[in-house]
Amino acid sequence: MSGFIARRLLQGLVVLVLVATVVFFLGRLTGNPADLMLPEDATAEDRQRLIEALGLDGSLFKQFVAFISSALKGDLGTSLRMRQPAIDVFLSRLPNTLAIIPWALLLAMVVGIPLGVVAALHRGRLLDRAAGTIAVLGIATPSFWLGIVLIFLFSVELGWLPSGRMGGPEHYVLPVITLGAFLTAGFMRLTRSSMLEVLESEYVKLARIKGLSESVVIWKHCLRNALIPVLTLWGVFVGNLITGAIVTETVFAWPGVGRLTYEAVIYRDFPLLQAIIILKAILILTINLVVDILYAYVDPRIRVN
Amino acid sequence: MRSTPWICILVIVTMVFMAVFAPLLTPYSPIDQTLRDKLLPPFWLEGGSMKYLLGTDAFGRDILSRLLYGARVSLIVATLALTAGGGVGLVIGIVAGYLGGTVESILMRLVDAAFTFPAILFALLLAVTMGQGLGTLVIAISLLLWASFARVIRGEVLALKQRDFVALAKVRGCSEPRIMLTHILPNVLSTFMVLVTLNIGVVVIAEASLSFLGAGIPPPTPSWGLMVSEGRGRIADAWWVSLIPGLAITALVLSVNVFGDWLRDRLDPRLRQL
Amino acid sequence: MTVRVNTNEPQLGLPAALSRAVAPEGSIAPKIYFEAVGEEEFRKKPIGSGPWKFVRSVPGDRIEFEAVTHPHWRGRPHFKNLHILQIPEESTRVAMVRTGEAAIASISPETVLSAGRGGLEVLTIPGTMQAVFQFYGAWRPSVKDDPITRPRVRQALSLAIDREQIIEHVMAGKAQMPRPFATFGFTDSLSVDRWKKWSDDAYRYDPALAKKILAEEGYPNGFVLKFANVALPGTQFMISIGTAIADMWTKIGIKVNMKHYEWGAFPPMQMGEQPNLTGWASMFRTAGRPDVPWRYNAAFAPDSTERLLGDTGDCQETCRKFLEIYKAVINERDPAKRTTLNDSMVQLIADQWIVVPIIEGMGYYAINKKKVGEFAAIPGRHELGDVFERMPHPDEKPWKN
Amino acid sequence: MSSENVLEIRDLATYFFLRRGVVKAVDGVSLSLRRGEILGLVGESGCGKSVTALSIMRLLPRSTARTVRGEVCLGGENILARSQREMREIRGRRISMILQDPQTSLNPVFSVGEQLREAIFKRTRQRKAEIMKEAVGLLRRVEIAAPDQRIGQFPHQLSGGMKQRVVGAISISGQPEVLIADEPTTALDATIQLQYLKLLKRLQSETDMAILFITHDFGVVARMCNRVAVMYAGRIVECGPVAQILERPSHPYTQALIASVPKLADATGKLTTIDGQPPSLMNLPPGCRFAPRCAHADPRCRSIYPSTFTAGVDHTADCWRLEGQ
Repeated sequence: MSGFIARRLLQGLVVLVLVATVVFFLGRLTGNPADLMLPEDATAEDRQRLIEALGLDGSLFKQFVAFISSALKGDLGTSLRMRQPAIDVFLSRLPNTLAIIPWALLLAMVVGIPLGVVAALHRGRLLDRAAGTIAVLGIATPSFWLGIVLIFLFSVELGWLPSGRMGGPEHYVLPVITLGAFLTAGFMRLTRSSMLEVLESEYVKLARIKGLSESVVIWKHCLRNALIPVLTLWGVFVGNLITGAIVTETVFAWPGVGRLTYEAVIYRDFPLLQAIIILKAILILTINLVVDILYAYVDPRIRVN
Repeated sequence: MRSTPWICILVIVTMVFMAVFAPLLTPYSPIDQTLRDKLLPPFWLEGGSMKYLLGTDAFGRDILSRLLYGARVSLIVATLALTAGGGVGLVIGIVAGYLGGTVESILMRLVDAAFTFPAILFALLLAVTMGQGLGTLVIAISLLLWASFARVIRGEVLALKQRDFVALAKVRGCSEPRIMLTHILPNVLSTFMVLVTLNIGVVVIAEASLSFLGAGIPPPTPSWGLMVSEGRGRIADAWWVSLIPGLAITALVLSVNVFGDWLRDRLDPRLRQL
Repeated sequence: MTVRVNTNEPQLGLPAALSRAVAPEGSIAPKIYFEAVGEEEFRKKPIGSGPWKFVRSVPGDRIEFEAVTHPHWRGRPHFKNLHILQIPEESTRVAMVRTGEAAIASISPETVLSAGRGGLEVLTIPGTMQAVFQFYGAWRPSVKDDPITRPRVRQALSLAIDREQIIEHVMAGKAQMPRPFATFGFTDSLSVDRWKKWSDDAYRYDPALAKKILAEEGYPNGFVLKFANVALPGTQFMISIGTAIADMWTKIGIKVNMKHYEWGAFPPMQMGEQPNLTGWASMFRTAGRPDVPWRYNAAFAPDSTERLLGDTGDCQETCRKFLEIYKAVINERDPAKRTTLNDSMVQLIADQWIVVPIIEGMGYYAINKKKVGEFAAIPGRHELGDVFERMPHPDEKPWKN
Repeated sequence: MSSENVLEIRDLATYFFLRRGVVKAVDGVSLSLRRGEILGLVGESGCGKSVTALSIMRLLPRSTARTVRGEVCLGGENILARSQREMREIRGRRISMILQDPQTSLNPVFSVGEQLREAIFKRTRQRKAEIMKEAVGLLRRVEIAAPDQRIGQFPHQLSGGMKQRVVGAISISGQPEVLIADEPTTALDATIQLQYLKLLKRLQSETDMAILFITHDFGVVARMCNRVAVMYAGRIVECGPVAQILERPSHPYTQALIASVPKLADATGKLTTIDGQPPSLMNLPPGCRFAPRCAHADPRCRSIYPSTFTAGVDHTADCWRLEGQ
């Protein structure tokens, strides 16, 4: 088990280097990154100063080494707009994002998975169709549109919930729904399809032969197996969740890293954007690691030996 | 077993038809503006007229025409991205899952890398540096897809590998490529189907989100996502501008999904036994 | 208390600068405090001279201010606390005003309509900006055969634009016919009325004439026009204007090849040889400001960022003429003479059709009447500070200018 | 002597209702399983053996399969009339089953111990410690070495034979009166097969439970069973004591089947096979279902299904050729 985690961690590092490389070369792809790192009103002198400061006059390889080494030192450049170290800006916003993501995941699990199971059990019947339709609506609605419609209905028309910004529990409802909708639908669909497979399996027959009650057969024997493909995909979804936060946080004026990304793009804050990508990579890697461990816990074929 | 979902097939066919024959079907050019006629409601609402069946947007452009051309753009994006992304994912998933060993770990690290490099961000970065456009969009979305395909398919293959028939084939001395092709591939197709259907949604939505973030198909070219995004501020006063393309998206994704499920039932060997 | 500013040569821009028309120069900061805490700290805890005191900033969410307790020459604010919320998505912004989560929000003209229908008061501040289209590097040899290098062709492009339409439909009626580049009703030392008359005629809609000119210039079937559509921060509607004029140009037979840019991507393109902009028409904007030369210098001086007439290496006739007038005007102290010089400078540029105003835009605010009373803002001044200090409580009488 | 019958099946019929039509997988099967005997149920694959078994357990997919007529009497009471809830009480305790494929019949995500525990707990409601003691005991009974270690392991760590033993242990954990073994050894290799058969026989003699032993292999039948029932296309065509049937099978199908078993005796090892295919269960011939492949078939065979005739002591067969013998 510990070996498994260690391996994962190592792989994580490899991935990070990859991401950093991509970012680095993307920065070069657009010409001299100095132009991306200077504010609009910068003078030629400023430009020259920056080029020297970043060693941009050196060879590409030299530049890359410099980039990586400073990144390892935790220096990911300075945000143009906020005039602070990008990493500090990111970290100051991160908690706000981490404050909604788990809720979105939770929503997806407590709604999506049971719904999937129920749908599988009523396969082809009304309940299945209904659940399926809800799921597709969840998939087929652009989150920004969903968010705005939710605001329009529940804040403006009904006046039940606040339209945006971070705050008390009531502030979480709409953003979490908006962010979790897609995930919920995905979980539901996937649970359903893998549940259908499992329901036909021999070991479920054996469980019934033992005379176990249906609830034990389904929620213990079937679900545990049905969750395996769901978990593989969960790792997939986490990435989407992080990027999904870009839209959600922008719509709901949520002061998290998602919105920070949006701002970095709109204001062309390249150093910040560059840092955000690398830091988000780290974030997702960490979450995936957790998922992997969970995965191993659910599926002994990976845990043992 | 469920019956053939004719309605969904009809919807899909219609949309493809719309996309292909848009130039012949549309009453107006999708980008010509008639500012005087801006924000006219669909014909069935008061103020609406037969002149613009589905009303007009903020530039007085005919929504019906934009919808038809939009179908084109959206479907092109979906097709390209799914063929590119999905195909690559399928192959990599099978190869990695079946061969295992170093090949697998290398490929899977690439997959992880793809995940940890949020495709939307990539798209934004590209759009800002290279300028937004169809190419950028397709590249970005494919990058979003292939990894998830590869990962899920691999998961399936890992399970399949344990099955006797694979071992049997090995015993019979089938070559590895042959086994992958004749034994593994058919068995992951159902999963692939589910992924494709699930991801048609993802593509169309990703396209929409990117439009929202200003990195989609550049205006005035109509794409459904862009149309929804452009009309988002008018839900209160001119809901049709964004709701109509929104419904189009939903209808398409819904149909394709139902169709995909049906296909799945058909393709799944286990379900064919009885 | 009076602040005396001594300059060792005429500083034309100074009054404007001190009027905060140009943001940073205008703010008067406490020397001692600044030197004591240093720039870093000052940025965190700024102290200014305005009627609002900075309290704290919550990054990505809001900045909190507090009204000064002493009487302020600009008038003491009616509200004790001012929280400026940062809401990126406009529909959300408007929703928050409707729900009362916010009292007032800056909006774009696209939203003016729905805000009105949503039962919100819409406050407009005239003369805050000019949306223009301009031609980078039209003087460069590399493009000397390009149609857009001919002033008359550029004029034709202007004649093809139905500004009334844009004002009515894109700007929801909340905009005005423009005056010459960077001039407004409130511009200092300029024959304001004369230019009003001039522009009303010059900026008319006359597609027939436009076609005629194109034909005379040798483009009866139009030509391919590369057009960079971009919106400067806070004026997203410029994209819509750009889309609209592109369509109008198509209607006189020009094949418009439009490319969209995020604002961030634009400034770098102005640097160096401007290869990506030379030979292009591009959207641009100028803010409402009381003096002409300062802005003209930024656009036309050979050492400026935009360098629309020529650069230090290659400054041709018009370019040189501009420099002449500019030098003269900044050294001219006699108001009457300065006006004449300014007029000639405006004339020079206007005749070039190198920067063509499309509309004179306004600042727009959606207001929740239950939260804020009626008030008027200073023409041309739409920065938050100028607006907010004038906000009365709903029950109070409107603010008098 | 039906009092002796622990399990009595009368005219059992189970159909699958599909879009393509009705599949009469089991169509009028009557069988009786006596206390303490091993009754073999032989037939080609697809003849309805497993479906019969699952109909008895009532574990067929409810969406497609339905038992349309007949009775399954366990100790005199018809369990087809029981509710699913009551069925759960019956399953595992009074009647249990070993599935074909050990590879898939154990749940991959639970330890052997856990899967045994469930079964035992269901019956005894004991405390964990005792259950585990009993579980180890069961593993010992099915001759698994070092049961204390095995208990904590997961299916993927066990060999096929061992898995099947575990399945066996689970099935007998409830001390059922009737055990249905559905080709329990087909997935195992020869040497293991033998051990497993021995094991089953031993368990049976220890507990004197009745075993319905489903197989396609007459060799195995000969080794295991007291009596044998031959099934063809959804019906029992012949039934009787193993020795007798092996000696003089009276149904042409049985004869063909026996002929196709490789005799260890004859060195030439020439195998006779049955030509033709079994009929489609969707449209069965009106008369004898074997008629199309039968050498002796006459018009009557093709038109009317033969009634059951006595072919000897406790030995019956459905074939017109026995009429009036």
